[in-house]
Formats: sequence, C-alpha cells, structure tokens
Amino acid sequence: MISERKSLVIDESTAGGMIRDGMTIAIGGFINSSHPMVLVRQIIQRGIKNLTVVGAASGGPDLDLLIAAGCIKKLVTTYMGAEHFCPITPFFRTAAQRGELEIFECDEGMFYCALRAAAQGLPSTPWKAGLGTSFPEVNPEIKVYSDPITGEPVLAIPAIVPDLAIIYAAHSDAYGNVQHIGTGFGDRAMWRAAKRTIAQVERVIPNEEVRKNPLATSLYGVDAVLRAPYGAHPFAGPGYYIEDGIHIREFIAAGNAYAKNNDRRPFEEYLQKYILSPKTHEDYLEVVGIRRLVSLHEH
Amino acid sequence: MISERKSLVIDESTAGGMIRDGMTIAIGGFINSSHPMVLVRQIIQRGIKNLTVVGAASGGPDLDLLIAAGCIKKLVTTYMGAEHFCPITPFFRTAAQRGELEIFECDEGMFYCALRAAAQGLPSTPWKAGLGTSFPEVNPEIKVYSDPITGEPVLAIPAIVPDLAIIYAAHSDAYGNVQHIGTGFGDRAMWRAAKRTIAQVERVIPNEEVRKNPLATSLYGVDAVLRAPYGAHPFAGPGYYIEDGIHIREFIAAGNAYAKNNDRRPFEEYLQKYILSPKTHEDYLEVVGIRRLVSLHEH
Amino acid sequence: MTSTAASFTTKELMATFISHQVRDGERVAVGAGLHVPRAGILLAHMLRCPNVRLYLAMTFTNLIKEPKMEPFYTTYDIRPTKWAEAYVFHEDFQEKPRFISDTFVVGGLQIDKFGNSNLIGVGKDFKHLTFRGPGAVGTTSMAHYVDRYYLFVQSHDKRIFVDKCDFISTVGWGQGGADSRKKLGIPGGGPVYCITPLCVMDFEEKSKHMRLYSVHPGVTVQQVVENTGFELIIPSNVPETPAPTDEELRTLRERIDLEGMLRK
Amino acid sequence: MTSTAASFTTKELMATFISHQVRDGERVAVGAGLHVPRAGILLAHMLRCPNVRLYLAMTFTNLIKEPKMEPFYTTYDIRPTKWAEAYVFHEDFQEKPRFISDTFVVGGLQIDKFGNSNLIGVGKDFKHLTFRGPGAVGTTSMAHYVDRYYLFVQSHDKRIFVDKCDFISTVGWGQGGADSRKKLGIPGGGPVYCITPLCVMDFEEKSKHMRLYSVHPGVTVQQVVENTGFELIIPSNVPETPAPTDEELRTLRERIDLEGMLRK
Repeated sequence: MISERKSLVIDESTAGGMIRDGMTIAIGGFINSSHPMVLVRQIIQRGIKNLTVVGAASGGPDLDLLIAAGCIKKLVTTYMGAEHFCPITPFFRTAAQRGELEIFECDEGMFYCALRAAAQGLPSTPWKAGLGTSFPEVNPEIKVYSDPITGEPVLAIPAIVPDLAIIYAAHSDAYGNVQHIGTGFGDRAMWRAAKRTIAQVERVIPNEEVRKNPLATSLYGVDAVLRAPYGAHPFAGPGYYIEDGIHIREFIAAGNAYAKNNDRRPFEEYLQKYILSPKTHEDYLEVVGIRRLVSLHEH
Repeated sequence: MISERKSLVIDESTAGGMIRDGMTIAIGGFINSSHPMVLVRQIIQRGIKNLTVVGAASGGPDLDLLIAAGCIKKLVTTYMGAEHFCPITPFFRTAAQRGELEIFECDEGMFYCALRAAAQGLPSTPWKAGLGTSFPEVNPEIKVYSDPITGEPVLAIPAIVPDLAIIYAAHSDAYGNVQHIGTGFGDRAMWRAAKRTIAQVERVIPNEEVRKNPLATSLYGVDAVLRAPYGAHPFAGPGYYIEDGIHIREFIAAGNAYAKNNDRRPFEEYLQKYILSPKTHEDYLEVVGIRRLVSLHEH
Repeated sequence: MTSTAASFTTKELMATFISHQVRDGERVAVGAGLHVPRAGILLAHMLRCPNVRLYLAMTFTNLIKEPKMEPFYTTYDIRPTKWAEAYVFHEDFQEKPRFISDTFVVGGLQIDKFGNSNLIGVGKDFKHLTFRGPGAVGTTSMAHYVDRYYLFVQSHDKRIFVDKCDFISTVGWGQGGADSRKKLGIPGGGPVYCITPLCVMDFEEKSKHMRLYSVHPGVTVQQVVENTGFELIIPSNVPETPAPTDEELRTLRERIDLEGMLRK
Repeated sequence: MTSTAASFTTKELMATFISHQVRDGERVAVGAGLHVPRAGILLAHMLRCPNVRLYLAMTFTNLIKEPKMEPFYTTYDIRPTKWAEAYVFHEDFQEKPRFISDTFVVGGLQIDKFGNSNLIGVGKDFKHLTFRGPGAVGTTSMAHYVDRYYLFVQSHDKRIFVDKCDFISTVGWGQGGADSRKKLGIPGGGPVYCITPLCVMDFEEKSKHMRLYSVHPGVTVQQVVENTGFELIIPSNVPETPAPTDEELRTLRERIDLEGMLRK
C-alpha cells in the first residue's frame, strides 16, 4: 500500500518548459558564480521574451547574456558587473543608456526587502537606508512614508514575487532537499520568495547522504531538480570548478564590440556557437571541451 | 608587534554583573531546552528587578522562575507552558490573572517581527497575521495601518531591542564564535536583535575546531563567553543531556501550591535550596548531584 | 494479531479522521504535544502520503521508511533530529510560514460559532482574566497563511464552544459569511473541520456558521447540542464519523502509537 | 631585504592611511575587488588590530596567523572560505547590517561637496543616462548603518568631484550641516575621509563641506584644487599624508600584497 517517494528529478527540456514568456524569474548565484546556466541557455534557446528577471543581489554576465538575447523586459538589480573581468557589463550599460530596459533600481538591502516581503506574504517591507538618496526618484515603486508607531520616515519596498526561482547548487537528493557547497549566497531568499523553484545541481545524491548533514540542507524542498554536471559553466561551481575566465572574457569582448562600435556580430557568433547550435547541455560541454572544463580546478 | 587575539571568556560573577535592574533581557532556548540557567540564577541571586524579559518564542519554566522570584516587570511571550509537564506555568498564570505582570501579548510571527525590527534598526515591521484578532486590543503597542503601496490593512509590530541577550549553546571558541548542537531554535534572532550577547556554553573549544565546520557557527561573534558544564540544567542541553523531568516537576509542584492554595512555602524552599544557598554554579551542581546529572543521557 | 474495526477508541477515530485531511506532497507541521493529530498525520504519511514533508521538532523529515515510530512528545526535544533531512531555525518560520506547513491544527480554550478561537484567556478584562491561557504560540500566524486548517479539542462542552470568544487569537470565519476573511484582508482557507471527542463539525457554505458534520459512534445529536454553547446548524441527516479500517487501526497501533496514548 | 620609507607608491600610501582608520575589535568588511582598501584593512589587522572580525567573501574570519596572504580578488570566490570561522548567508546582511561591518569603504562615479556619492549613473534623465554605472551594490544600506565610512576613488578629477551628483546612491552629509543626517532621519556617522590618489579630504565640522586634509608627497594644493569640480575648503596649513613606516611597508609587501598590485 505504501508507494515510494516520488523523484522530482526532471530533464533539461521539461525544466525549460516550466519557464514562459512574461514570467518573473529569480536567478540564483553571485556575479561570476553559481548561475544555473543550463536553464539560462534554455530561456534563450526557447526564445522566451518579456521576462522580469530578479538577478542575484549582485548580478553578473549571466544577466547580460539574457539582455543581449532580448529575453528581459525588466531587471531587478543592485549591481551589473563582473568584478575584475569588467566593471559594468556592456549589454546592460548599452540597454540602460538607450532606455531599452526597465530597471528596478535598488541596493542590496532593498533587494532583500522585496524578496522578504514576497516570502512573508506582505505587500511591502520597510527599510531606512535610502532616505536622502535618489532611489525613490529613480524607482517610483519605492515609497517614502511615516512609520505608524513612531512617525519617522521610512521607505516601503514593494514585494517582488518570482513565479519561478532557478537556483544552482552542488547537490540535491531526488526529493528536492538541496545542499550548497559554500555559503549559497542569497539563494535561500530567492527560494523563499518564489512560488516555485527548480534546483539545477552538479550531482543528485542519495537521501542518506543528505541526512548525514541536515544543517547543510540549504533549500528544504524545491519543486524540481535538474542534474547537470558543469552546469554553472562559464561561471564557478563552488566545490567543483572555478569560473572560466577565458570564456567570460570572450563574452565580455563580444559585448564591448557592441557597446563601443555597435557591432553585434561577435555576440551573434558567440550566441550561435555556444547557445543556439548545441541542442543539449552535453552538446554545449562538447563545444567548450573537456580539456577546458577539467582545467578549472580550485587549487 | 602582533598581540594575540583576546579571549572573551569571563567568569560567572562577571557575566552576572552585566545584567542590571530595568534592562531588557532576551533569554534563549525553547520551552524545556537550552536556557542559560547559570545566568538566570545570577539574576535571582543578585536580586535584579524590573526586567523586561523577552522569553524564547515559546517560553517555559525558566521564565516562570523569574516571575516567581519577582525579577520581571514586563514579559514578551507567545506561550508560557512546559508541554507535557504543565500546560500553563503556574506563576505566570497567577501573576497574569492578578494583573501583576505587564504582558506584551503576541504570537510567534509577531514575536520575530519585533526582534527583526530591532536587528534591522527599524521602528517597526509589518505583519498580516493578527488582523481580525484581539492582539491589537490586548497589546496596544501593536497598530493597524494601511500599507503605503497597496493600501491594504497591516499590523505594525514595534521593535523590541534587548540590551542583552543571554544564550545557551553547546560550544564557543574563546573569541565568541558560537556553535549550537541541533537547530539553535530562535537564538540567532535574539542575538541579532540585542545590543550585546553573552553565550553560556558547555565547552569552550579551540578555534581550530570551529574552523572545521564554519557552517555550524550559529552566532558569529558574541560579546562574552561563559563556560558552564550542565549549565542548562534542569532543562535540556542538546547533544549533552535531556531535561531533568523530576526537577522540573518539583518546581512546577511548588508553583501549583502557590497557584492553587496561595502557599509560597514550597517555592521558597526550592529557591533556598537550589538558587540562594549555592553560591556558584558548581555549588548548584553539587546540590543536584552527579548521579542525577549523569542519568540525563539521551538514549 | 489483527485488530477488528469493531473495537477502537474515540482518539483512534479522531486520528483517522484527521489522517484523511492530509494531502500527499504537502508540508505538514506535526505538533508534538497533541497525540491525536500527531498520530493522524503520521497515519496519513504511512498509508497514503509518502511525499509529505513533515515539520517535526524544528526539522523536516520523511518517515515512510521507519518501521515503528519511537515516541516523541515535545517540540524542543533533540532526539527526533536523528531523522532530519533539514534543520529549520525557528525564526525562519516567520520568513515564510507556508514553508513550515500547508495546513495546521489549532486548539482553543474557547471556540465560537464562526470558528474563531482563543488561547489567550477567559474573562472580560485582559488585565484580570479569570483564566489565563498559555498564549497563541504560532497559531495566529500559521492559521493566517496556510491553505486550510482544522480545529481540534480534547473535550466538548459549553465552556469551550461559546457564542463569542472573550478574545480571539486565531481568526476562523470572523463575523461570518464566505467573504469574511477577504473582508478582513486575510488570505488562507480558514478552518475546515472542528474535531472533538463527540463529533466533527464543518461550516455552512454561505454563513460559515458551524454545522454538525458527523457524530462519533455511540454519540447522539442531542448530546452534541447539549454540550455546545451556541446554536449549531443540524442537517436533516447526520452520518456517523467513519470508523478506521483494519489497516488504519493496525498501522496506528503497530507503527505509530506503540505506547498506546490513543488507547488510554 | 628591508624597504625604506623613501620608496613607496601612492597606492601603498593610501592603503596605509586606510589602515589607520580601523579599530581593533570591530567587524570590518573587506571588499575583494578594491586592492587598496583591502590591503589597508589587512595591514591594520596584521599590525594593530588582531581582534577585528573580517567579513570576506561572505565568511567571517581572522587572519593574524596567516604568514602570507594568498591572493583573492572577488566577492564570490569560494577559495577564501578555507579561512572561515563562520559562513554568512548573503541575505543575512539585511537582517543586521551592523553584524557585517562597523565601517565601510564607498566608491563613486561622482562625489559631491557634502560627500554624497553616485554609483547609479551620469546624466540628467535616469531613462537615458549618458553613462550608466554598475549600481549601488550594498553601499546604500551599509553606509546608512555603519558607525562611519570612507570614500575612496582611484582617480581624482572634475568628472568625479562635482558640485552636485546627478543621482545620489549613498548619502554623505546630505545638504550639508552637522545635523544633515539627523534631519534626514538616518543614523550612522557618515563619511569621515575621502581618499584619492592626490590627497585626503575630510569634512569641516559645522558645514560638513569637504576640506583638504593632507596632500600626498609630491602633490601640490593647486593640483588638488584644479582637479576638483567644487570649491574645496583649504586650511592655511595642509600637511603631507604620513608616509608608511618601514614595518608597514614591509608587512604590505611581504605578507599582504605579494603580487604587487599596489606597486603597479
């Protein structure tokens, strides 16, 4: 009479199918680390448009790629750079300067206010930092009001509810108990805010392994699990590989050709080579090449 | 030229000296587990009065003891019972019924709102749950207002800022990196809300031990560390001992004598025997007896 | 040994009724101190719902592989953490109540005709209560956010079932009416059933006034009416609360309630 | 090999100045990407402040036992977690900013005469900026809550030092005046110094208008004035920024900046 527990592991195409035009999508990770790139490429391959994207608290070239491919209508972000690779990502900068991108301008404090309000089922949460700045002016969704108890001025940061969070992590069991290696950045906050979550992981591990260290379970229950080794490439997969600086610089260079010379060809070549031609994640890994992949060790 | 790192380990009397009349004190743990009882006894031994006490989200007989000893002016609590030992703790019930105790009535959601507001430096944080209930009536510090963005009704829960949090945990290094065994209940929230924190621990462990599992560091930086083996007795010390049911029942029985027959003598005997006569924690442990202590194993 | 459906206790009956309220794949908080709902949720898990995420002693776990449950009665006990798949820091509950549980069981010192309930205390003056209750614990917040909840009491009398609670710690259907929660600006499905040692009650669809749903074997409608302090809606036909099946009783007794807490 | 105080770079000078701003026992966030402040904070830690709690790549650590720092340049890199005493979930920063850092270093595309700064972008119309910046990262919140903060820029010219920022992402002294932060309802000590490759500036006590504090060796007051887009308060006597001691230089070069980022 007891049926077995149901595996939540799905394939790349099923996972991609969960993302639709016009959705609000939160994408985990931090700058050049831990983005669920199989799912990011799925978004581009499927030609999904008009997304509201909640980038990681500090965004990175993963979002720049989605801007370049025309998938994003509105971006929630506090920073769009790639640290030592690039101070401001080129497609973001160009799209923002041309007014082609709606931007929910905020800092990291406000960013987590918006996610926390979503998780808590609240219309907004208050924040003090930002009083006296331009944020309420450049982001009219943020309102200044008086605290109902003390009367002092406070900012109201509206809830942003992702329809779906896509998160990269080291491990999950088949039942959606996810464990990160490292801190997990702000991924927990995205998972709590979102209606549903797909975890893209390096390895699906036995439930018994999860139970050996329950404190390490960072997301206690996601809706679907996608196994994809090297799935954060070209970004770092903490505990497995560091970022691929050569590849990131190749993408940034393509972006700079567009930003500086209005030349989209290098990006179109990048897009064709790495995203549109490879039909699957395995195809992508072949294009990158095993020699490159195994060179990205941590020590 | 490099001086060594400074140890934050202090003795019982120094720790007790940090607690003063009229302070707001947060006391960690949960119901019959993980209360810093050496410090709770210090409060009583020193005759400290007029405390505002933020009990654990679900309180327990630790708070009932402080009520009995006349230390508490105002109590922030969502539940005052001892689960299977006692549905409602007797001194709390009596003091509340007689109007001798100010009560900040709230549920666990509101409780963490108040602590979070304190940690975030906000005058209040919003909460939806409680609309339509008696909380804003029995607790006039809670206000109903309209969300500044959507206009919908919301409760404002005021910040409660503990002057000091006293927390029980399994371990700390000498530099105040604290590690709990088990979940740590809501101790992190108290530590974040409070201006200062004393961690009372079973063992002071080497810094190298802390570094072996940084994810287990629950409080990254307290202000003082008090080593006290069996220091949560008569409550559970997770990973070290379970609660002492015989002792807890003895205290509850003393409380019931007062609540039902207005007879304070059994409590006065309890107080004399376990709290006033023993001058130190070691004296207390001798009164309890090593046979009892070692019988409180977990399996 | 096989149990026969003919011999079961009221507690076993209530636990079985509760077990049928659980849906597979949900998150379900297991209140450690309430033996009947705890047994009901575990029964659902063992027989029909292998994919529920049990929230238990501040951990998440799944117990379908446990042949027999070791006893656990408290929220704070570390021993059940041996089963944990994840630890929950208690304050995380306030970050997202729905990540703790999709459904909840709420008790009360008083419950009124619209399913509002009171754990604060009995009396007219909050500062001088005639009976001070334990407090709301997390019930206010959980009942607000969950998909639906259940009222459960261990006795059925006129002190508990009152026309109007002296204080409300958990909103049911407010002042009545299907839109009563919406009018208060609160989400969630509200209370679905109220389970007592005499009967099960639900809420009439339009008025959300409490209604008799079923009586336990051996209990008469008259008995329920006499022990309820407000006018209960009585349908023309009141069925008996369904008895546990042999498999349910066997599972309760042999895998869940080994100490016989429900048989006392 | 011993370095002599006679030979040091401007970056080493700035790092040394920053090192003197750190107080022992504080929490100090180490921005991975900014070599000069990072080196300055580590220098303070190694020589004077063994008890600072370093927030580094989302961990807390203490590095006084590290004979030589391995290089780390990014916020997201997992490799520095090898030193961790605690992990920080990034969203925890918003739970209590002061548990991340008691002090902070803030950069800017523009900085005005009252120390307000701008990382959003340059231009009159937010929807059509002439230069879009990277965004505020966490500077708005950290600068709000910390005890005090420091402005730091890698070049000193009239594009950066403007009379009025096009946008303000981090408040310094608002519209000026010692009570300007209080008037805005914000806590924290505001910016104390602005450190550039030419000089150090502070804020005049009453007006909180930026004032020249010291010039780096070889830089003239005139040079600073010519490269600043607002009228700077110039005291009658402007000292030279103090040179690093031999021990400071040696520690920087032999324990912290092994790759010579500050010597380029």
